[in-house]
Amino acid sequence: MRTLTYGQAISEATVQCMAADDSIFVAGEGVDDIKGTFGTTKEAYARFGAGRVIDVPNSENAMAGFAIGAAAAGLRPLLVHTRADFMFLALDPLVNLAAKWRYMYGGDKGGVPVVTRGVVGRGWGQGATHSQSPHATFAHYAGLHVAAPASPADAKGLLVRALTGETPVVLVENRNLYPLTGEVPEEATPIDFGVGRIARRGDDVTVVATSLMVHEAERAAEQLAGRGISVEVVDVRTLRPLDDRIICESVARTGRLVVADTSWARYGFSAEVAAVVAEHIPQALTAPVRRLTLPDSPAPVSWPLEEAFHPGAAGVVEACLRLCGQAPGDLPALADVAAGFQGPY
Amino acid sequence: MRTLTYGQAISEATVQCMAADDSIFVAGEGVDDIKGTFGTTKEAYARFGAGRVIDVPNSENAMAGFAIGAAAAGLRPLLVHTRADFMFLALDPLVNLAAKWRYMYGGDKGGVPVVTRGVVGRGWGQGATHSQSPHATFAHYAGLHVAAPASPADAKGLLVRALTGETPVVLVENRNLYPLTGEVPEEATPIDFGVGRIARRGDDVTVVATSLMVHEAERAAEQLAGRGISVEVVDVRTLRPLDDRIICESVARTGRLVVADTSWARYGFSAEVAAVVAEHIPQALTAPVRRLTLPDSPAPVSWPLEEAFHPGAAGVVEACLRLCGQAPGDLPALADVAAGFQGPY
Amino acid sequence: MTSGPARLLRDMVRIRVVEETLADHYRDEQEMRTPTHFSIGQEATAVGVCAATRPGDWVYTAHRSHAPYLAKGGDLTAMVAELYGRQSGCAHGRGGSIHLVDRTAGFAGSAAILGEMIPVAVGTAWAFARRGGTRVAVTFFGDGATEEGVFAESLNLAAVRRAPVVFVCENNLYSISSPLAARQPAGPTIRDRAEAAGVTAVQVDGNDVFAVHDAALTALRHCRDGGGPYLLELATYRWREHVGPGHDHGHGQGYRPVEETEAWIARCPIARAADALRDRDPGIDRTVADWREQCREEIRDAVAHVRQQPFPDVEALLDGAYQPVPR
Amino acid sequence: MTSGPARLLRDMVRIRVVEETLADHYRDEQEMRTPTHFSIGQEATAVGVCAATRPGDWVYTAHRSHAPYLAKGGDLTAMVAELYGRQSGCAHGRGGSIHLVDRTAGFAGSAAILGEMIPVAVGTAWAFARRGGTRVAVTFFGDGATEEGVFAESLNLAAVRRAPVVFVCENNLYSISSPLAARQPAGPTIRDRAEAAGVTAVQVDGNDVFAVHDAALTALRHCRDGGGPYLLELATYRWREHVGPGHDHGHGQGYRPVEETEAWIARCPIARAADALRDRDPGIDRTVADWREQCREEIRDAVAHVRQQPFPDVEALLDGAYQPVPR
Ligand SMILES: Cc1ncc(C[n+]2csc(CCOP(=O)(O)OP(=O)(O)O)c2C)c(N)n1
Ligand SMILES: Cc1ncc(C[n+]2csc(CCOP(=O)(O)OP(=O)(O)O)c2C)c(N)n1
Ligand SMILES: [Mg+2]
Ligand SMILES: [Mg+2]
Repeated sequence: MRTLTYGQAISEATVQCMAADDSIFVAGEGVDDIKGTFGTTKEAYARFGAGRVIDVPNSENAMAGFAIGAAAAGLRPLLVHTRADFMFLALDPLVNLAAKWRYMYGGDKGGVPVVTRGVVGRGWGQGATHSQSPHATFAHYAGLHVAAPASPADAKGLLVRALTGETPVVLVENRNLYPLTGEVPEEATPIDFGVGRIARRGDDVTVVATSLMVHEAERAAEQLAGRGISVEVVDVRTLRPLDDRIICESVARTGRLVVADTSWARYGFSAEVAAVVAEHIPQALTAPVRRLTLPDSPAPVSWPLEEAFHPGAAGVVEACLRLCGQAPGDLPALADVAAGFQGPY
Repeated sequence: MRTLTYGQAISEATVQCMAADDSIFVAGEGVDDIKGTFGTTKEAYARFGAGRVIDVPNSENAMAGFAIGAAAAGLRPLLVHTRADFMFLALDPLVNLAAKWRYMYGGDKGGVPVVTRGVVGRGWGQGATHSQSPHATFAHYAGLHVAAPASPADAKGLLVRALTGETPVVLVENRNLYPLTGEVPEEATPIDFGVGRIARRGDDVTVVATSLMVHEAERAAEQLAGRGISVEVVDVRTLRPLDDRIICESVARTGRLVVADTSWARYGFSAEVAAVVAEHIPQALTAPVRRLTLPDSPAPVSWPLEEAFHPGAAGVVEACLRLCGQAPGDLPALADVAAGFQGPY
Repeated sequence: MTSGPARLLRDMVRIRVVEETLADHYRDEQEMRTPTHFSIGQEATAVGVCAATRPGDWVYTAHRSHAPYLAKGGDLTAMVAELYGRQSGCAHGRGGSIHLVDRTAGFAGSAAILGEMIPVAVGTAWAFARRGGTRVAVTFFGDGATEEGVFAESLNLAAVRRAPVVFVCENNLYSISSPLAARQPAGPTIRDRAEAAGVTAVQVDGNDVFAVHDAALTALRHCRDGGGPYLLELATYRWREHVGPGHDHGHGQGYRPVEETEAWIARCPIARAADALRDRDPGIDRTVADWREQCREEIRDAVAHVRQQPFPDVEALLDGAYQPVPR
Repeated sequence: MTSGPARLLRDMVRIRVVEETLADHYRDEQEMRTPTHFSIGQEATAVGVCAATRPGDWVYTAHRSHAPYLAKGGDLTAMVAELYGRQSGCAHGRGGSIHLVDRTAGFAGSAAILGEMIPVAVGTAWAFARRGGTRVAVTFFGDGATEEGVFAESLNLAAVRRAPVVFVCENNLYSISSPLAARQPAGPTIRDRAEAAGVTAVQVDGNDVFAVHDAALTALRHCRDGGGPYLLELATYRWREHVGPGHDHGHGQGYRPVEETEAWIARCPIARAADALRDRDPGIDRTVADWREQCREEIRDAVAHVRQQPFPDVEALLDGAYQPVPR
């Protein structure tokens, strides 16, 4: 299979779906820009033009409502936010209307399949309002689906699924994944929501992660293998629906759980995953669950603080070592995947 | 000690704090209405007038920003939303600005102590967009404090704390609690955030709850006592900071945990409480954690559906019985506290 | 839809009788467990506009939904059933008064978060235009909703995209108990704001159904001709309390001067339309009385029928939350 | 703050030199790890307005923050330190370029979510008025931010409450790479929208520092006299890329016609102010050259000084997230 970057996979999914279904359109601030949202909307714009890849005013709330109205009338909107932090301004229409539409109007009149892509993750000192990952906020509310693909193949397959389903979907994409390469099928084959993936097999500790943290966990696992610790990495792929079974099956085998996430611990992804285990197989846990998340402050800008703020492979290594009763410290330090990000923005 | 209703306690806290500190003002849609936000702003309006209890345009976003600007200039805003569902429109200024203000400007220039009261809870067929409790959403983000008082005394004490502290606070108040009575101190004594309360002692099961669900849990406990099951009810009082210790101490004794909440399970209050136990004392659990929450749909309107949708004492009873290995079913049914709500709105 | 003057009057009479009857049931039985915002006194806005639409046009509204729903031809029994929480309701009892819908009639939906349906109509209108054809989207909202930022965002978006959407502002001077003066500065009007956003706009006497209808025809033609969005600011007044069946003037609620309410009641849109028609049709009062009787019977039957209907099955509580998974 | 014409020119020269120097460092060193929005070419707006304020007035801005910060008298070294992420930065390295603050100078804060600081200034202005006195709040934002609903909400709120706030819209025709025409309809201006919301408003040539200054004096006086809010729409143009140190015209980015950018560069606010002063002061070019040299030295020293300063202590990562708990 040929390889693509994560960004190319998203672009390809978009273009293929648009070619197959002319009700799909892309909308977002600057989607027609020469840089094309990290390259992901560039080809769609080149192929389908300004009639189907539309630049919009800076009006996140109205644009979400607009997309809902277009979807109600049979179109398929793909909204793009270059920063998921801006989606707080679109929360009302997405959570109070899109998520509830199908149910609130009786369940038999169809949904409003608005698909919203939000870019998350650290950049280069982007600071408190440009580094957040609000996936748990959207995933809390019944009626939406939320995905956070980690691999190029999943980025394609989940977007294809979103663009062919009837459910409003929020997809979060960590910007540091865009350059990442991987095998991606040529065809526009959907990947179902709610089905996790074992990213790496292991026996001693389970690391449940999503998006960027899957890669951090894999790198940690690689290093820990050298210490004789076998780490299983579970990539849930979607937060809602959440694949409880894959989490529980893994933890039932390993007895140890680390949850790694790029948002805060409280009421976040790490809380839900730990709760799933506590709800189904608490007796399987041979050690307390560990959560590797953001510390409880807003994101700082200054480089050393930002480095300390964001969780990464080194944190996963440390958490696993502790869970296995081994002292951390004597392993060579791992640089974060995201630490390779080149400025200047 | 004299008794007050929950609504009167909030009113009294507001009035006493306003009398003591003339930088406090109340703002919200219709706060000067004759009904005075379920009676909670009526006396403040009568005493302090339209200069300090201000009716505002229907602009939730700008009002939150306005409050932040007033707080930056030394005032103390108390914002009121007759429905917390409207606060999604104020999420950006609260989460992206108020929560981050102190940190983002260096930590030494003071915070913006904006206090926001949001009314939550079911009414009379209010449906999908007027019955939600978004406490977990606000509590996910570092920089805010979030409280959900269950008793009149706590409603007063926590509001006093909020109005005298430097941290932006979101208080959620279940509308079905307003008529509830309880002893309330005369003085404006603050209750610190982050300190839970044992609402009822017990040995067999711990029910961790907040707001209305504390009362549902107490009523369930009462009934279960008749079955020889001793239930401990933990009222966390605040979601952020969260009193991990009181949760863990109780579960360490009982070995069984039910979490009861008026929002959805995924990424919600019930997830965080279960995670705290999984993180600290998983070995103490002698049975799986049970979550009593909203089913995964938007809120319906039709009376029988609404009754089935909202969690209550009967659900707590059932969860506890199951955890203790007893068959449910042969207890007289409990009506919900909120089911006593009289229309017509 | 025919739109002769008598038809406009008749539609108003029907809505009035239906709402008055429902309000009585609502108050007396306490069986419609859904917050209900009556349009009694405001019928001319809904009727004048909706009668000007074509079946293929879509209407969205805010919480004050019954009148536009009925004026657009929404199924009466399904609405009553929705208010009574029955499975046969237009939203199967899931939505209630604030979430009416009748796709067949072109009533695309109502929602109760202020301003929420305004951009939705812009999106629908844009989708209509994209397909070609001359369908228009219409969105009703109150004066209070124009303070929500999304109103301004939507005007701008509609203007930039030249979407065939008619914004219908029912300016009844109040947002619950807050008068306009507490919420918007004196001087500029809602019409002015629309124009400053690039949207063609007019102010019309919202209690004059013929004037509203004429203006709506102009607005819709403007949209169909590719002229872009249009706003109608319609001055009107609600006679009952904000939500619920009661009258609240002179009952100690005090937010509306009794004289003000009485003056507006004197400007009853139904009486005015009848007055206007009386010259041409001296028997109009008799006709109106007959309509009243027919409508009373219609709503009586609907209520009686609906009350025999079953509630939704509790087992089906979760149905419709998500797209059904094919088995 | 004196506000003689020469002072206005000098302030612009200083900001230009500071930003050009910082842009070079930014590009060459890659050490300022914070997204940075330069105001090069737009100095007249910041200087004209801020020079008209009094020390007690507060200025808020959006992401394009350096120029108003410096024009309002913000500490240069503390700003440079913030850009370099040092503990001695005005936000102790927590905020970066988009979160500048200098309370002493009356620079109340900048934030990068579009429109966010607009209602904040209204709240501050209202708080000022409530205490009595004549302090005014000023808020800078771009043309792009006026599309956010919160802008309309804020105008309305300020007008209803007659808050002493000056809204300063730096209309540089673009939002990142999106031209105004893609985002707002032709015809009505931002000034028009403000007026329709009940806010006194004027359009001014934003590259004419003297015109801006005069208009700002009028606006501030209007506010101090209890006249309510005021909006200045200032036409200007940024010379560099949206974020970062580069020039992006004629570099294949293509969203701005090269001729357009060149025409605006020809209307350089500094050159224009010098031209205007040359009659009265034929030695002005020499003076400007001297200022340039002084400012170059000032910023050189600041950078050199700052680069010796320590980064924040990683142990203190969480400090300031919450009010310190008294021990
Ligand atoms: C975003 C939001 N804020 C507040 C409310 C509460 N609310 C419901 S109806 C209403 C009044 C609306 O007034 P207007 O838009 O003029 O409509 P009217 O009721 O007068 O027809 C308010 C404030 C709401 N539903 N949504
Ligand atoms: C709510 C929100 N949406 C989008 C963005 C992304 N963004 C940052 S700056 C900018 C352009 C703003 O243009 P304008 O307001 O005209 O200011 P200028 O950069 O031209 O000075 C955009 C869209 C943002 N920061 N916040
Ligand atoms: Mg109204
Ligand atoms: Mg601009």
